[in-house]
Amino acid sequence: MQPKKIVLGVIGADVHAVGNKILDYAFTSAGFEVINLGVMVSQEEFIAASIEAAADVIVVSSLYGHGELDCRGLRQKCDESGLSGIPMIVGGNLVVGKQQFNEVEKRFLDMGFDRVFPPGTSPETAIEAIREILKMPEADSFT
Amino acid sequence: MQPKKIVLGVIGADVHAVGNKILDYAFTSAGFEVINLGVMVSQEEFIAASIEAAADVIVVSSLYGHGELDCRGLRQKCDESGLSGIPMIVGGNLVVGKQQFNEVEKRFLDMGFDRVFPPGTSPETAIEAIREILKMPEADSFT
Amino acid sequence: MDLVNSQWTVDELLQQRQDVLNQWPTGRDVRLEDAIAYQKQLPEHKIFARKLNQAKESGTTLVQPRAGVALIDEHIQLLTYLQNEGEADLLPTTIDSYTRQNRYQKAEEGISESIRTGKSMLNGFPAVNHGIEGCRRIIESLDIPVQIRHGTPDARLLAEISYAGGFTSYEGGGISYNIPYAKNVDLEKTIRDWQYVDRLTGYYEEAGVMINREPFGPLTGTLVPPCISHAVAIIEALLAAEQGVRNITVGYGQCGNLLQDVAAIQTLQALTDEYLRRYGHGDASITTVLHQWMGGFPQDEAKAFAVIAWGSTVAALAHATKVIVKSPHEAFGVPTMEANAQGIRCTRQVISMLGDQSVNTHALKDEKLVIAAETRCILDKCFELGGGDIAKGAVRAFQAGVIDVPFAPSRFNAGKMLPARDNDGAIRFFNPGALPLTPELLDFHREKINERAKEEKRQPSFQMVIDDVYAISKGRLVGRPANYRS
Amino acid sequence: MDLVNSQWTVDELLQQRQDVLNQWPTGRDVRLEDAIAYQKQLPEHKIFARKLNQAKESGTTLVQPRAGVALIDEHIQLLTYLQNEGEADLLPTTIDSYTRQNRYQKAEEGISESIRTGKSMLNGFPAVNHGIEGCRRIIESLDIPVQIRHGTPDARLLAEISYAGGFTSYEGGGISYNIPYAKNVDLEKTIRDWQYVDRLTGYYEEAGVMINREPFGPLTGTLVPPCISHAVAIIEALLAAEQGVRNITVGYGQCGNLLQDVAAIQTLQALTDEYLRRYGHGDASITTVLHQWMGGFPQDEAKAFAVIAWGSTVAALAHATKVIVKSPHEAFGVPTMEANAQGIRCTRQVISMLGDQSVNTHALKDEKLVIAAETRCILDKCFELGGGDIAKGAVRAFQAGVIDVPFAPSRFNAGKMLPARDNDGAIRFFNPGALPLTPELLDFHREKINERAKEEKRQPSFQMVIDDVYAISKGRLVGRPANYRS
Ligand code: B12
Ligand code: B12
Repeated sequence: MQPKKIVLGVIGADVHAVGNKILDYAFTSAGFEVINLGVMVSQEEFIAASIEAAADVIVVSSLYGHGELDCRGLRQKCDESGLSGIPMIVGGNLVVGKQQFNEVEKRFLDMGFDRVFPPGTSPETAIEAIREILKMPEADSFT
Repeated sequence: MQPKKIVLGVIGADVHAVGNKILDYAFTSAGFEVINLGVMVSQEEFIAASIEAAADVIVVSSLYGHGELDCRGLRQKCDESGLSGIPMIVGGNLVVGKQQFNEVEKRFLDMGFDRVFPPGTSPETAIEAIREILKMPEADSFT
Repeated sequence: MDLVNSQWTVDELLQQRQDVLNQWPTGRDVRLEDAIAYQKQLPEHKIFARKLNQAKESGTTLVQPRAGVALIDEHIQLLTYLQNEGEADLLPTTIDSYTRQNRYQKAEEGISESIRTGKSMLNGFPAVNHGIEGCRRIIESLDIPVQIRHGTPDARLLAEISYAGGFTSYEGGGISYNIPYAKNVDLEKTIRDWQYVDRLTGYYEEAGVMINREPFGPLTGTLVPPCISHAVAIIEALLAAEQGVRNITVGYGQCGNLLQDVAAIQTLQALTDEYLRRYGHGDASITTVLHQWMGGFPQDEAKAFAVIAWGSTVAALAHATKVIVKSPHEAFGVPTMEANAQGIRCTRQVISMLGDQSVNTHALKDEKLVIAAETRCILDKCFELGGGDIAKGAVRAFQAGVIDVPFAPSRFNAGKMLPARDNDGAIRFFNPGALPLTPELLDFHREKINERAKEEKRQPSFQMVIDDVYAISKGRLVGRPANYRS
Repeated sequence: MDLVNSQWTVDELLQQRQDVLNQWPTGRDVRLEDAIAYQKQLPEHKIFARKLNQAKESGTTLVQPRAGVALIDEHIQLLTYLQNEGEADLLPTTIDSYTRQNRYQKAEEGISESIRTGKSMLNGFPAVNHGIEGCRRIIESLDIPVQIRHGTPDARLLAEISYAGGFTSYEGGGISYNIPYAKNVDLEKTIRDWQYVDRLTGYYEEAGVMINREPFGPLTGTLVPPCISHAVAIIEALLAAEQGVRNITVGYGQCGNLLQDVAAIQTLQALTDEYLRRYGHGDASITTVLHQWMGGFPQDEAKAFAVIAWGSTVAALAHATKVIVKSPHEAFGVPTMEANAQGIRCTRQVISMLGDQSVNTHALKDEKLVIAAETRCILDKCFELGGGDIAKGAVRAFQAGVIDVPFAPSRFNAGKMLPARDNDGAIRFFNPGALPLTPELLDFHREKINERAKEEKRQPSFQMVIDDVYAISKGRLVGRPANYRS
């Protein structure tokens, strides 16, 4: 069986690289093929890479607080580029400041993300969610 | 002029001695005559000492949290013992836990205290209050 | 009965016992066989001494709060919260002040008032009034060891009920629960009453039940120099060991200077081991506890966290076996369970961040030599005053001011010695009173205080001591004068 | 223009200037004479360098937060609160991420959105968009010095507006604001752009206006070994001094081990002094800054306070000139002003409690020798690579991996070196990449890592590094494996 493909990146003008490097390592160890765009990734780059790789899921990180401004319109652009329906999940420190997470979640779901994760989500949780979304069979837990 | 007389003590089963020793020193340095009953002072001891010394004011401390239980009835007992109207002030950590001070104050004013002070009140403030209550002229600030 | 430091016979213990158990109705329910059987069926993870000994072996520091409220259900709720949300390793049951004074009738009123007003009107848990069944409910509701913490000069009945109730550790001692906690109670009497507690503990021990005992280290919590609290802790350890106690935790209240505090914890362990060995109790297992800053706290919670973290730092770097935790509400009053848990979690973070580190310096060694030399001066004089008997010696030492606790309320304490900080914040003697120190040690202290006076451009005076009392709550360690460096 | 480390002529500066000022409309308001006149009328207590120099002399540590929001009034309110309720000594104005990328149009949208939604949609203050008048309103509303803190690879326009706006200190540098803050920006270009900033600063200096410059010490904030950040800091100090800067604060991000951190701050001061003296800038006034833990924080606020207090402890014991403060909200997002002020007050309490203490140990001396030796290896190699020119040398050093910043996003960084903690929590090299260390130093690091591996009964591996990245936020310093000691 072909490994599932993840397009991974940190959106916008965001340079937080540590979590990105760790997610890359964790996803790869868990058997995924990771196309890691690194930090400072524009919406266009996410889309081009997903088309090129025929990605199964897009994983967006945003740590620096401008997530809301940066993520708007991504779903529409995907739809317009022939990626309609591609699973998209997002996590990190999405908004400025310590806000009620359920409100933040709602705003990002409304923008068209399939799942939204709060600050400090572990790679294990991310992997679990991706498996669920891609309807993959349960695997041995990530170590 | 005779120095004014303060009867000072820590009420109830309370053994907190540090503040008491410092108040004694500060009141004495400020020119008062201090009759210091120390810690673990019963209502009866306060009254007996105040009568014997013809005190001008009674200064009650309570630090350990049982202040409310310990102070009840002191005003009535004073009235019955011929000390009716003697100024009485109280301070320290009067109740159990961090409570709204204005409610605590109200409860102690209702018990018949003339002034009630919150945790951590400085000796300077205590002295000022006593001068005020005894209508003493402004003095050079305590050093 | 003349006070001597020798083990009571079982008969001597049992003779007194009926009177003790009759002090309050709940005492009559205590049956030793039943109590020992109950203790024996406790699972290992609820036994205080075991957890301490494991921690000592692995070099980790356990975290323990203080906590107690008037009513049983609320108390269980509180401790459960501190265990689960607070991540405490060890739990307390702090006893209220009326019980500490054996005023059980007043405690009973406090219980009724608390039920009536719906808030705890007592500053702790009245264990005697709640009796054996109440205590056992607590032990059974929790998953980690629980200790009785109090400040009770005559704690015999409380011990009987606590042990029968399943508590596996008991704080206090004949000196440390008298001098800071009482005004008029005879020292000979309290030492004797604590021989009872220790003999009772020894009795359980002989029956195969490990109960941990902990002399109260910090005394008045206010500028107590290490040698004073060390002398008291070691005397109480000797007295306890003589009665058959085999698990002892000696304690120390943080003074604020890193090196002095680390040196103090390390010498406390070493000197207690040494004196117990010398007097035939080498088989007792000794652990240490550091109490986070026991003096006045800053009111601001962020600043209180700073003080809490600093105490935790010392505990971690000194590798104390456990640390007793303050809360961000300290300056105001008994903390809410949330505030209490915050104190524990802040401490836990420091302990686990720093647990791998140590300090080891020449200055530390010097400080250890000083503390050890001072403590020996005092202890040896105590033995001398007692004609070789430390129980007698302790009583006479307090009379003579050979042991002298600053700011103590007790009239059996001389109160001549005055401490003040030196330029680095270590506590020294401003006035040594009648402490039996060598001329070299006295010189050392005088120099240290003079150095500070010079730095502050003022004469050493009582105002310095007062400034030191307020310093931490005002955000400093050394109480500098208003015009300092300005 | 070839990159060399030599002072630009005024003409060279002025030539570029028009282009810079034309990057955004607010740039056109900058007049140098007017700006200098404005700076000159500022009262002494608003001048950053003065306050730093005073603190250095008296051995105290100043406390400074980070803070910035989208709109002027809210920003003033925030800083006023941090000054009055937070008891800050120095204030920041943290710039938003769009401005840092010179995306002024996006920042403009962020401003509108913030007005519309009534909450700051930007993670900082967009100073360029607000222009000179906006900046001056800030300076005039406050009573203490204010610094621009950012992370802007090309910060020329921002500097022009900030200086004309009355800010008296400016963070950043050609390396430290590129490698951790950018992905594709050429290092030669950023070093040159920061020569502009430094030359501009020097121009003010010559006109009698003291402006403090601060290379950004912590880099990626994640397991950066002291010698790496020291090398960068000293290079940037040399580059700045060459352009006429006279007040420089070199920085370091806390690593977590007490001795390594104290040693790092002390060697940072000594080595910077030494290199500046050696290259003819002995008259520059050098101060130090410690950044409290810059990596991932624990979410629990009580635990965050512990981390904040630990950073403060290091700053105090090392006697850094200032400390940059985190808040209990760190793991979540930009703090509220209340949370920010709590971080400052917690820090203040530690600083003032411990300011009288120092650590001085053999282990500290050893650690200082190691850091100094490593830093010299790197710096000397940089000079060699540049044929004596440190600007050229720096660029080549990054190409060769002679300076290598862990976890950096920039493609101009080799990313071969991997750090990990040793058994005491000090950061060592797990994989030294191409760092030019002596065989002895390499052995030392290998031994330290092996010691840890042995203790943890596992092989050294990248998992160790990952465990270390998460450690503090999970409550430890060393990232021990799950089965450790269990
Ligand atoms: C040191 C200390 C002790 C020492 C006391 C040693 C001794 N014998 O003196 C020891 C360790 C023995 C101790 C024991 C206990 N303590 Co205690 N202790 C403290 C502590 C840390 C400092 C007190 C102190 O010395 N402060 C310094 C002096 C200078 O300040 P002060 O006492 O506040 O007095 C000043 C002012 O309040 C004011 N003032 C005082 N009286 C008056 C009166 C007037 C009219 C005015 C105007 C001003 C005024 O002037 C004084 C001089 O500046 C406080 C907490 C804190 N404040 O940080 C807790 C505290 C007072 N203790 C407390 C408690 C509960 C106890 C115990 C019951 C044990 C326990 N459960 O932990 C026992 C009580 C024993 C008993 N029977 O009394 C609680 C009280 C709780 C409450 N009110 O809700 C406190 C607040 C701690 C807490 N947050 O839980 N304690
Ligand atoms: C290190 C750090 C930096 C370093 C980054 C170095 C680098 N290039 O990587 C430096 C110092 C350069 C930096 C700069 C800035 N930072 Co910063 N930084 C941090 C810090 C302390 C740690 C981040 C980190 O590395 N964590 C460790 C990694 C392993 O965790 P992580 O990043 O959270 O990623 C994990 C999870 O979130 C999750 N995850 C991530 N993405 C996704 C996606 C999905 C779908 C899922 C399921 C999970 C998931 O998995 C990752 C791996 O475990 C955080 C605060 C914190 N968390 O404690 C602030 C923080 C992220 N930074 C912040 C800010 C504002 C900035 C700056 C704007 C400067 C400033 N104002 O202070 C600049 C931004 C520059 C830019 N253009 O991006 C803010 C963001 C505020 C907000 N959202 O409200 C934070 C939260 C600090 C704060 N409280 O103010 N920062």
